[in-house]
Amino acid sequence: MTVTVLLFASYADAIGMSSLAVDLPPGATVNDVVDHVRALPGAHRLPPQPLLAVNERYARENHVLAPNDEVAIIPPVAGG
Amino acid sequence: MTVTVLLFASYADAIGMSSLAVDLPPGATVNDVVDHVRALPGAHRLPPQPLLAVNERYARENHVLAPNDEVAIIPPVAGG
Amino acid sequence: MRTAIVDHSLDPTALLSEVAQVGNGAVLLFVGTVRDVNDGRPVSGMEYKAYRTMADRELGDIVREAAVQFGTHDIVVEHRLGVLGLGDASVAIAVAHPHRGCAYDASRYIIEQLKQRVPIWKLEHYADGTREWVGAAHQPGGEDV
Amino acid sequence: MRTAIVDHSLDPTALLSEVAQVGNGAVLLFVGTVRDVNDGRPVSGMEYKAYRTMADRELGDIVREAAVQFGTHDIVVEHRLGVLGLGDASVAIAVAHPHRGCAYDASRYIIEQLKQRVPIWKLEHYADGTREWVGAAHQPGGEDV
Repeated sequence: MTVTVLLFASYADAIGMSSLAVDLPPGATVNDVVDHVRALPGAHRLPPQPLLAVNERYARENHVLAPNDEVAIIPPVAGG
Repeated sequence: MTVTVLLFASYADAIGMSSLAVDLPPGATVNDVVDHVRALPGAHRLPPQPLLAVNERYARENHVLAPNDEVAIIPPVAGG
Repeated sequence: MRTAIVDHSLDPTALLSEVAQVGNGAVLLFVGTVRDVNDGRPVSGMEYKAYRTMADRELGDIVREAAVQFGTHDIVVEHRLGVLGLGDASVAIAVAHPHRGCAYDASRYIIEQLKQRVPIWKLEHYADGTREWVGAAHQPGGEDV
Repeated sequence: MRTAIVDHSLDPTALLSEVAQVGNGAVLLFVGTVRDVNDGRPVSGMEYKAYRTMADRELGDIVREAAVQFGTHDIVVEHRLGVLGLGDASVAIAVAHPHRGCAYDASRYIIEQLKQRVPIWKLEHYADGTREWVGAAHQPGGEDV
Protein backbone atom coordinates (compact mmCIF):
# COMPACT_ATOMS: atom_id res chain seq x y z
CA MET A 1 0.00 0.00 0.00
CA THR A 2 1.04 3.60 -0.47
CA VAL A 3 0.83 6.35 2.11
CA THR A 4 1.63 10.04 1.77
CA VAL A 5 4.18 11.53 4.16
CA LEU A 6 4.18 15.25 4.91
CA LEU A 7 7.11 17.20 6.31
CA PHE A 8 6.98 20.77 7.57
CA ALA A 9 9.06 23.72 8.63
CA SER A 10 12.46 22.74 10.07
CA TYR A 11 11.98 19.05 9.13
CA ALA A 12 11.13 19.93 5.53
CA ASP A 13 14.19 22.20 5.38
CA ALA A 14 16.47 19.52 6.88
CA ILE A 15 15.37 16.75 4.53
CA GLY A 16 14.80 19.00 1.55
CA MET A 17 11.26 17.90 0.70
CA SER A 18 7.77 18.59 1.98
CA SER A 19 5.98 15.44 0.87
CA LEU A 20 6.76 11.97 -0.38
CA ALA A 21 4.87 8.80 -1.25
CA VAL A 22 6.04 5.70 0.60
CA ASP A 23 5.23 2.06 -0.26
CA LEU A 24 4.67 -0.17 2.76
CA PRO A 25 3.50 -3.75 3.41
CA PRO A 26 -0.02 -4.24 4.85
CA GLY A 27 -0.06 -3.83 8.64
CA ALA A 28 2.69 -1.22 8.62
CA THR A 29 2.66 1.36 11.39
CA VAL A 30 3.56 5.01 11.67
CA ASN A 31 6.86 3.83 13.10
CA ASP A 32 7.68 2.15 9.79
CA VAL A 33 7.11 5.47 8.03
CA VAL A 34 9.43 7.24 10.45
CA ASP A 35 12.11 4.57 9.88
CA HIS A 36 11.75 5.11 6.15
CA VAL A 37 12.14 8.89 6.50
CA ARG A 38 15.15 8.45 8.80
CA ALA A 39 17.00 6.82 5.93
CA LEU A 40 16.81 10.04 3.89
CA PRO A 41 19.73 12.50 3.72
CA GLY A 42 19.39 15.17 6.41
CA ALA A 43 17.02 13.06 8.49
CA HIS A 44 19.58 12.62 11.27
CA ARG A 45 18.22 16.00 12.36
CA LEU A 46 14.85 14.49 13.34
CA PRO A 47 14.46 14.14 17.11
CA PRO A 48 14.22 10.61 18.59
CA GLN A 49 10.45 10.87 19.04
CA PRO A 50 8.90 13.41 16.70
CA LEU A 51 5.23 14.39 16.96
CA LEU A 52 3.14 12.40 14.50
CA ALA A 53 -0.28 12.70 12.90
CA VAL A 54 -2.36 10.40 10.73
CA ASN A 55 -5.10 11.95 8.60
CA GLU A 56 -4.86 15.27 10.46
CA ARG A 57 -5.04 13.79 13.96
CA TYR A 58 -2.18 13.31 16.39
CA ALA A 59 -1.25 9.60 16.47
CA ARG A 60 1.17 7.25 18.21
CA GLU A 61 4.10 5.43 16.66
CA ASN A 62 2.28 2.09 16.78
CA HIS A 63 -0.79 3.35 14.89
CA VAL A 64 -1.53 0.85 12.08
CA LEU A 65 -1.85 2.46 8.67
CA ALA A 66 -4.39 1.97 5.89
CA PRO A 67 -3.82 2.56 2.16
CA ASN A 68 -3.72 6.27 1.21
CA ASP A 69 -3.34 7.45 4.79
CA GLU A 70 -1.67 10.83 5.20
CA VAL A 71 1.14 10.70 7.76
CA ALA A 72 2.61 13.97 9.03
CA ILE A 73 5.86 14.37 10.96
CA ILE A 74 5.27 17.48 13.00
CA PRO A 75 8.00 19.81 14.29
CA PRO A 76 7.45 21.60 17.62
CA VAL A 77 4.45 23.83 16.96
CA ALA A 78 4.78 27.57 17.46
CA GLY A 79 1.44 29.17 16.61
CA GLY A 80 -0.06 32.20 18.27
CA MET B 1 -15.03 71.83 63.67
CA THR B 2 -17.14 71.12 60.61
CA VAL B 3 -16.85 68.13 58.30
CA THR B 4 -18.72 67.37 55.12
CA VAL B 5 -20.59 64.07 54.92
CA LEU B 6 -21.40 62.49 51.56
CA LEU B 7 -24.09 59.89 50.96
CA PHE B 8 -24.55 57.91 47.76
CA ALA B 9 -26.89 55.62 45.88
CA SER B 10 -29.14 53.55 48.17
CA TYR B 11 -27.98 55.42 51.28
CA ALA B 12 -28.72 58.84 49.73
CA ASP B 13 -32.14 57.53 48.68
CA ALA B 14 -32.90 56.11 52.13
CA ILE B 15 -31.95 59.28 54.02
CA GLY B 16 -33.11 61.68 51.35
CA MET B 17 -29.95 63.74 51.04
CA SER B 18 -26.58 63.38 49.33
CA SER B 19 -24.46 65.67 51.50
CA LEU B 20 -24.61 67.44 54.84
CA ALA B 21 -22.30 69.53 57.01
CA VAL B 22 -21.83 68.21 60.54
CA ASP B 23 -20.37 70.10 63.52
CA LEU B 24 -18.18 67.98 65.80
CA PRO B 25 -15.89 68.56 68.77
CA PRO B 26 -12.10 68.35 68.21
CA GLY B 27 -10.87 64.75 68.30
CA ALA B 28 -14.08 63.36 66.83
CA THR B 29 -13.82 60.18 64.78
CA VAL B 30 -15.57 58.82 61.74
CA ASN B 31 -17.68 56.81 64.17
CA ASP B 32 -19.09 60.05 65.58
CA VAL B 33 -20.13 61.05 62.07
CA VAL B 34 -21.86 57.73 61.53
CA ASP B 35 -23.69 58.12 64.88
CA HIS B 36 -24.83 61.55 63.78
CA VAL B 37 -26.13 60.23 60.46
CA ARG B 38 -27.88 57.33 62.20
CA ALA B 39 -30.09 59.86 64.00
CA LEU B 40 -31.54 61.05 60.67
CA PRO B 41 -34.91 59.78 59.37
CA GLY B 42 -34.43 56.76 57.11
CA ALA B 43 -30.99 55.99 58.53
CA HIS B 44 -32.18 52.78 60.18
CA ARG B 45 -31.54 51.36 56.72
CA LEU B 46 -27.77 51.77 57.07
CA PRO B 47 -26.02 48.47 57.75
CA PRO B 48 -24.28 47.99 61.13
CA GLN B 49 -20.84 48.61 59.66
CA PRO B 50 -20.98 50.61 56.44
CA LEU B 51 -17.89 51.19 54.30
CA LEU B 52 -16.33 54.56 55.10
CA ALA B 53 -13.92 56.93 53.42
CA VAL B 54 -12.15 60.09 54.55
CA ASN B 55 -10.89 62.50 51.89
CA GLU B 56 -11.40 59.91 49.12
CA ARG B 57 -9.61 57.06 50.87
CA TYR B 58 -11.17 54.12 52.65
CA ALA B 59 -10.92 54.64 56.42
CA ARG B 60 -11.80 52.89 59.67
CA GLU B 61 -14.43 53.93 62.17
CA ASN B 62 -11.81 55.12 64.68
CA HIS B 63 -10.09 57.45 62.17
CA VAL B 64 -9.70 60.86 63.88
CA LEU B 65 -11.05 63.73 61.82
CA ALA B 66 -9.62 67.16 61.04
CA PRO B 67 -11.59 70.31 60.21
CA ASN B 68 -13.07 70.32 56.68
CA ASP B 69 -12.50 66.59 56.19
CA GLU B 70 -14.81 64.93 53.68
CA VAL B 71 -16.38 61.78 55.09
CA ALA B 72 -18.20 59.41 52.75
CA ILE B 73 -20.53 56.60 53.75
CA ILE B 74 -20.20 54.15 50.92
CA PRO B 75 -22.85 51.61 49.88
CA PRO B 76 -21.73 48.23 48.47
CA VAL B 77 -19.91 49.18 45.27
CA ALA B 78 -21.11 47.74 41.96
CA GLY B 79 -18.90 49.11 39.22
CA GLY B 80 -17.85 47.28 36.11
CA MET C 1 -1.07 54.26 31.66
CA ARG C 2 -4.33 56.15 31.66
CA THR C 3 -7.61 55.86 33.54
CA ALA C 4 -10.78 57.84 33.04
CA ILE C 5 -14.31 58.02 34.38
CA VAL C 6 -16.32 59.36 31.45
CA ASP C 7 -19.87 60.41 30.57
CA HIS C 8 -19.78 59.47 26.91
CA SER C 9 -19.97 56.12 25.16
CA LEU C 10 -16.77 54.06 25.19
CA ASP C 11 -14.66 53.23 22.16
CA PRO C 12 -12.92 49.98 23.18
CA THR C 13 -11.13 49.74 19.85
CA ALA C 14 -9.37 53.04 20.46
CA LEU C 15 -8.03 51.61 23.72
CA LEU C 16 -6.54 48.67 21.83
CA SER C 17 -4.45 50.93 19.64
CA GLU C 18 -3.54 53.13 22.60
CA VAL C 19 -1.73 50.28 24.39
CA ALA C 20 -0.26 48.56 21.33
CA GLN C 21 3.56 48.64 21.22
CA VAL C 22 5.90 46.70 19.00
CA GLY C 23 7.60 45.26 22.10
CA ASN C 24 4.31 43.75 23.31
CA GLY C 25 3.37 40.33 21.99
CA ALA C 26 -0.02 40.23 23.68
CA VAL C 27 -2.88 42.70 23.90
CA LEU C 28 -5.94 41.93 25.98
CA LEU C 29 -9.15 43.93 25.90
CA PHE C 30 -11.94 43.37 28.40
CA VAL C 31 -15.29 45.02 27.77
CA GLY C 32 -18.11 44.90 30.31
CA THR C 33 -21.58 45.49 28.88
CA VAL C 34 -25.13 45.90 30.18
CA ARG C 35 -26.95 42.56 30.17
CA ASP C 36 -30.61 42.08 29.42
CA VAL C 37 -31.23 39.87 32.45
CA ASN C 38 -29.97 39.99 36.04
CA ASP C 39 -30.87 37.41 38.67
CA GLY C 40 -33.62 36.25 36.34
CA ARG C 41 -35.28 39.69 36.01
CA PRO C 42 -35.55 41.32 32.56
CA VAL C 43 -33.50 44.52 32.51
CA SER C 44 -34.17 47.52 30.26
CA GLY C 45 -31.15 49.66 31.14
CA MET C 46 -28.63 50.64 33.78
CA GLU C 47 -27.71 53.92 35.41
CA TYR C 48 -24.14 54.28 36.73
CA LYS C 49 -23.28 56.81 39.41
CA ALA C 50 -20.00 57.40 41.22
CA TYR C 51 -18.26 59.21 44.00
CA ARG C 52 -16.34 60.64 41.15
CA THR C 53 -13.18 62.09 42.68
CA MET C 54 -12.61 58.99 44.78
CA ALA C 55 -13.46 56.65 41.90
CA ASP C 56 -10.87 58.45 39.78
CA ARG C 57 -8.24 58.12 42.48
CA GLU C 58 -9.03 54.51 43.35
CA LEU C 59 -9.00 53.42 39.71
CA GLY C 60 -5.64 55.13 39.25
CA ASP C 61 -4.29 53.31 42.31
CA ILE C 62 -5.45 49.95 40.97
CA VAL C 63 -3.77 50.48 37.62
CA ARG C 64 -0.53 51.61 39.25
CA GLU C 65 -0.61 48.48 41.42
CA ALA C 66 -1.14 46.30 38.33
CA ALA C 67 1.71 48.06 36.52
CA VAL C 68 4.14 47.27 39.34
CA GLN C 69 2.86 43.77 40.01
CA PHE C 70 2.70 42.60 36.38
CA GLY C 71 5.41 44.74 34.81
CA THR C 72 3.74 46.83 32.13
CA HIS C 73 2.79 50.48 31.78
CA ASP C 74 0.67 49.81 28.70
CA ILE C 75 -2.68 49.87 30.48
CA VAL C 76 -5.74 51.99 29.76
CA VAL C 77 -9.04 51.76 31.67
CA GLU C 78 -12.23 53.69 31.06
CA HIS C 79 -15.47 53.46 33.02
CA ARG C 80 -18.64 55.13 31.83
CA LEU C 81 -21.28 56.79 34.01
CA GLY C 82 -24.87 57.81 33.27
CA VAL C 83 -27.78 55.95 31.71
CA LEU C 84 -26.71 53.02 29.52
CA GLY C 85 -28.83 50.88 27.23
CA LEU C 86 -28.68 47.10 26.82
CA GLY C 87 -25.39 46.00 25.30
CA ASP C 88 -23.69 49.34 25.95
CA ALA C 89 -20.12 49.13 27.24
CA SER C 90 -19.77 50.28 30.85
CA VAL C 91 -16.09 49.48 31.29
CA ALA C 92 -13.14 48.78 28.99
CA ILE C 93 -9.72 47.56 30.12
CA ALA C 94 -6.85 47.30 27.65
CA VAL C 95 -3.54 45.75 28.70
CA ALA C 96 -0.51 45.07 26.52
CA HIS C 97 2.51 43.08 27.66
CA PRO C 98 5.47 41.26 26.08
CA HIS C 99 4.02 37.99 27.46
CA ARG C 100 0.41 36.82 27.41
CA GLY C 101 0.30 35.36 30.94
CA CYS C 102 0.98 38.74 32.52
CA ALA C 103 -1.53 40.45 30.22
CA TYR C 104 -4.29 38.08 31.37
CA ASP C 105 -3.32 38.35 35.02
CA ALA C 106 -3.11 42.15 34.96
CA SER C 107 -6.46 42.50 33.18
CA ARG C 108 -8.14 40.16 35.65
CA TYR C 109 -6.57 41.93 38.62
CA ILE C 110 -7.87 45.27 37.43
CA ILE C 111 -11.48 44.19 36.87
CA GLU C 112 -11.67 42.27 40.17
CA GLN C 113 -10.20 45.17 42.16
CA LEU C 114 -12.39 47.66 40.32
CA LYS C 115 -15.50 45.74 41.31
CA GLN C 116 -14.37 45.55 44.93
CA ARG C 117 -13.00 49.03 45.52
CA VAL C 118 -14.06 51.70 43.04
CA PRO C 119 -17.05 53.66 44.43
CA ILE C 120 -19.44 53.25 41.54
CA TRP C 121 -23.05 52.13 41.89
CA LYS C 122 -25.61 50.98 39.42
CA LEU C 123 -29.33 51.51 39.44
CA GLU C 124 -30.85 48.72 37.44
CA HIS C 125 -33.90 49.68 35.38
CA TYR C 126 -36.20 46.67 35.03
CA ALA C 127 -38.54 45.98 32.16
CA ASP C 128 -41.51 46.26 34.56
CA GLY C 129 -40.61 49.91 35.26
CA THR C 130 -39.10 49.40 38.73
CA ARG C 131 -35.53 50.31 39.66
CA GLU C 132 -33.10 48.92 42.18
CA TRP C 133 -29.56 49.66 43.32
CA VAL C 134 -27.50 46.62 42.42
CA GLY C 135 -25.91 44.89 45.40
CA ALA C 136 -27.73 46.97 48.00
CA ALA C 137 -29.86 44.02 49.06
CA HIS C 138 -26.80 41.81 49.52
CA GLN C 139 -25.00 43.98 52.08
CA PRO C 140 -24.71 41.96 55.31
CA GLY C 141 -27.33 43.29 57.68
CA GLY C 142 -28.53 45.74 55.10
CA GLU C 143 -31.13 43.66 53.29
CA ASP C 144 -33.69 46.45 53.38
CA VAL C 145 -31.57 49.25 51.90
CA MET D 1 -18.56 29.86 17.02
CA ARG D 2 -16.20 30.35 14.14
CA THR D 3 -12.53 29.60 13.51
CA ALA D 4 -10.43 30.50 10.50
CA ILE D 5 -6.87 30.22 9.28
CA VAL D 6 -6.47 33.19 6.97
CA ASP D 7 -3.91 34.78 4.64
CA HIS D 8 -4.99 38.39 5.07
CA SER D 9 -4.48 40.86 7.90
CA LEU D 10 -6.74 40.39 10.91
CA ASP D 11 -9.45 42.80 12.02
CA PRO D 12 -9.72 42.12 15.77
CA THR D 13 -12.41 44.78 16.20
CA ALA D 14 -14.71 42.93 13.82
CA LEU D 15 -14.35 39.85 16.03
CA LEU D 16 -15.52 41.87 19.03
CA SER D 17 -18.79 42.78 17.37
CA GLU D 18 -19.19 39.26 16.02
CA VAL D 19 -19.38 37.75 19.54
CA ALA D 20 -21.28 40.58 21.25
CA GLN D 21 -24.74 39.58 22.48
CA VAL D 22 -27.06 41.43 24.81
CA GLY D 23 -27.08 38.42 27.15
CA ASN D 24 -23.30 38.60 27.56
CA GLY D 25 -21.94 40.92 30.23
CA ALA D 26 -18.30 40.32 29.36
CA VAL D 27 -16.37 40.35 26.11
CA LEU D 28 -12.69 39.46 26.04
CA LEU D 29 -10.43 39.99 23.06
CA PHE D 30 -6.90 38.58 22.92
CA VAL D 31 -4.60 39.73 20.15
CA GLY D 32 -1.16 38.20 19.62
CA THR D 33 1.27 40.39 17.69
CA VAL D 34 4.77 40.10 16.24
CA ARG D 35 7.34 41.42 18.72
CA ASP D 36 10.50 43.29 17.77
CA VAL D 37 12.73 41.16 20.01
CA ASN D 38 12.83 37.44 20.80
CA ASP D 39 15.30 35.86 23.23
CA GLY D 40 17.27 39.11 23.04
CA ARG D 41 17.65 39.06 19.23
CA PRO D 42 16.22 41.96 17.18
CA VAL D 43 13.47 40.65 14.90
CA SER D 44 12.43 42.23 11.60
CA GLY D 45 9.42 40.05 10.79
CA MET D 46 7.82 36.64 11.09
CA GLU D 47 6.62 34.08 8.60
CA TYR D 48 3.80 31.75 9.65
CA LYS D 49 3.24 28.42 7.95
CA ALA D 50 0.79 25.66 8.78
CA TYR D 51 -0.32 22.15 8.08
CA ARG D 52 -3.43 23.91 7.04
CA THR D 53 -6.15 21.25 6.99
CA MET D 54 -5.03 19.86 10.34
CA ALA D 55 -4.62 23.33 11.84
CA ASP D 56 -8.18 24.14 10.82
CA ARG D 57 -9.50 20.96 12.37
CA GLU D 58 -7.46 21.23 15.57
CA LEU D 59 -8.44 24.86 16.11
CA GLY D 60 -12.10 23.94 15.64
CA ASP D 61 -11.71 21.12 18.19
CA ILE D 62 -10.19 23.51 20.74
CA VAL D 63 -13.01 26.01 20.38
CA ARG D 64 -15.65 23.29 20.67
CA GLU D 65 -13.93 22.05 23.85
CA ALA D 66 -13.92 25.59 25.27
CA ALA D 67 -17.59 26.05 24.39
CA VAL D 68 -18.56 22.93 26.34
CA GLN D 69 -16.19 23.51 29.25
CA PHE D 70 -16.98 27.19 29.79
CA GLY D 71 -20.55 27.37 28.54
CA THR D 72 -20.60 29.81 25.66
CA HIS D 73 -20.90 29.56 21.90
CA ASP D 74 -19.90 33.18 21.38
CA ILE D 75 -16.30 32.47 20.39
CA VAL D 76 -14.42 33.50 17.26
CA VAL D 77 -10.76 32.72 16.58
CA GLU D 78 -8.67 33.74 13.59
CA HIS D 79 -5.01 32.89 12.94
CA ARG D 80 -3.07 34.53 10.16
CA LEU D 81 -0.43 32.85 7.96
CA GLY D 82 2.23 34.34 5.68
CA VAL D 83 4.82 37.04 6.20
CA LEU D 84 3.94 39.48 9.00
CA GLY D 85 5.65 42.70 9.95
CA LEU D 86 6.44 43.94 13.45
CA GLY D 87 3.29 44.68 15.41
CA ASP D 88 1.05 42.79 12.99
CA ALA D 89 -1.63 40.64 14.59
CA SER D 90 -1.01 36.91 14.13
CA VAL D 91 -3.94 35.63 16.20
CA ALA D 92 -7.16 37.09 17.57
CA ILE D 93 -9.48 35.36 20.03
CA ALA D 94 -12.83 36.90 20.96
CA VAL D 95 -14.99 35.35 23.69
CA ALA D 96 -18.25 36.68 25.09
CA HIS D 97 -19.99 35.24 28.14
CA PRO D 98 -22.65 36.29 30.63
CA HIS D 99 -19.95 36.20 33.34
CA ARG D 100 -16.42 37.56 33.17
CA GLY D 101 -14.68 34.67 34.96
CA CYS D 102 -15.69 32.20 32.27
CA ALA D 103 -14.74 34.63 29.51
CA TYR D 104 -11.20 34.94 30.91
CA ASP D 105 -10.87 31.19 31.46
CA ALA D 106 -12.16 30.28 28.00
CA SER D 107 -9.88 32.80 26.28
CA ARG D 108 -6.87 31.55 28.19
CA TYR D 109 -7.74 27.92 27.49
CA ILE D 110 -7.94 28.59 23.77
CA ILE D 111 -4.60 30.40 23.45
CA GLU D 112 -2.74 27.85 25.59
CA GLN D 113 -4.18 24.89 23.67
CA LEU D 114 -3.57 26.65 20.36
CA LYS D 115 0.10 27.07 21.20
CA GLN D 116 0.41 23.42 22.23
CA ARG D 117 -1.61 21.66 19.56
CA VAL D 118 -2.27 23.61 16.38
CA PRO D 119 0.31 22.71 13.71
CA ILE D 120 1.57 26.18 12.87
CA TRP D 121 5.23 27.16 12.69
CA LYS D 122 6.99 30.46 12.54
CA LEU D 123 10.17 31.38 10.78
CA GLU D 124 11.63 34.33 12.57
CA HIS D 125 13.37 36.89 10.35
CA TYR D 126 16.16 38.58 12.29
CA ALA D 127 17.44 42.09 11.76
CA ASP D 128 20.85 40.64 10.76
CA GLY D 129 19.24 38.86 7.78
CA THR D 130 19.25 35.34 9.23
CA ARG D 131 16.12 33.23 9.76
CA GLU D 132 15.24 30.53 12.21
CA TRP D 133 12.26 28.27 12.91
CA VAL D 134 10.96 29.25 16.33
CA GLY D 135 11.07 26.44 18.87
CA ALA D 136 13.01 24.06 16.65
CA ALA D 137 16.14 24.38 18.79
CA HIS D 138 14.17 23.62 21.95
CA GLN D 139 12.86 20.22 20.88
CA PRO D 140 14.34 17.59 23.22
CA GLY D 141 17.09 15.82 21.32
CA GLY D 142 16.59 18.02 18.30
CA GLU D 143 18.84 20.94 19.13
CA ASP D 144 20.37 21.02 15.68
CA VAL D 145 17.16 21.10 13.62
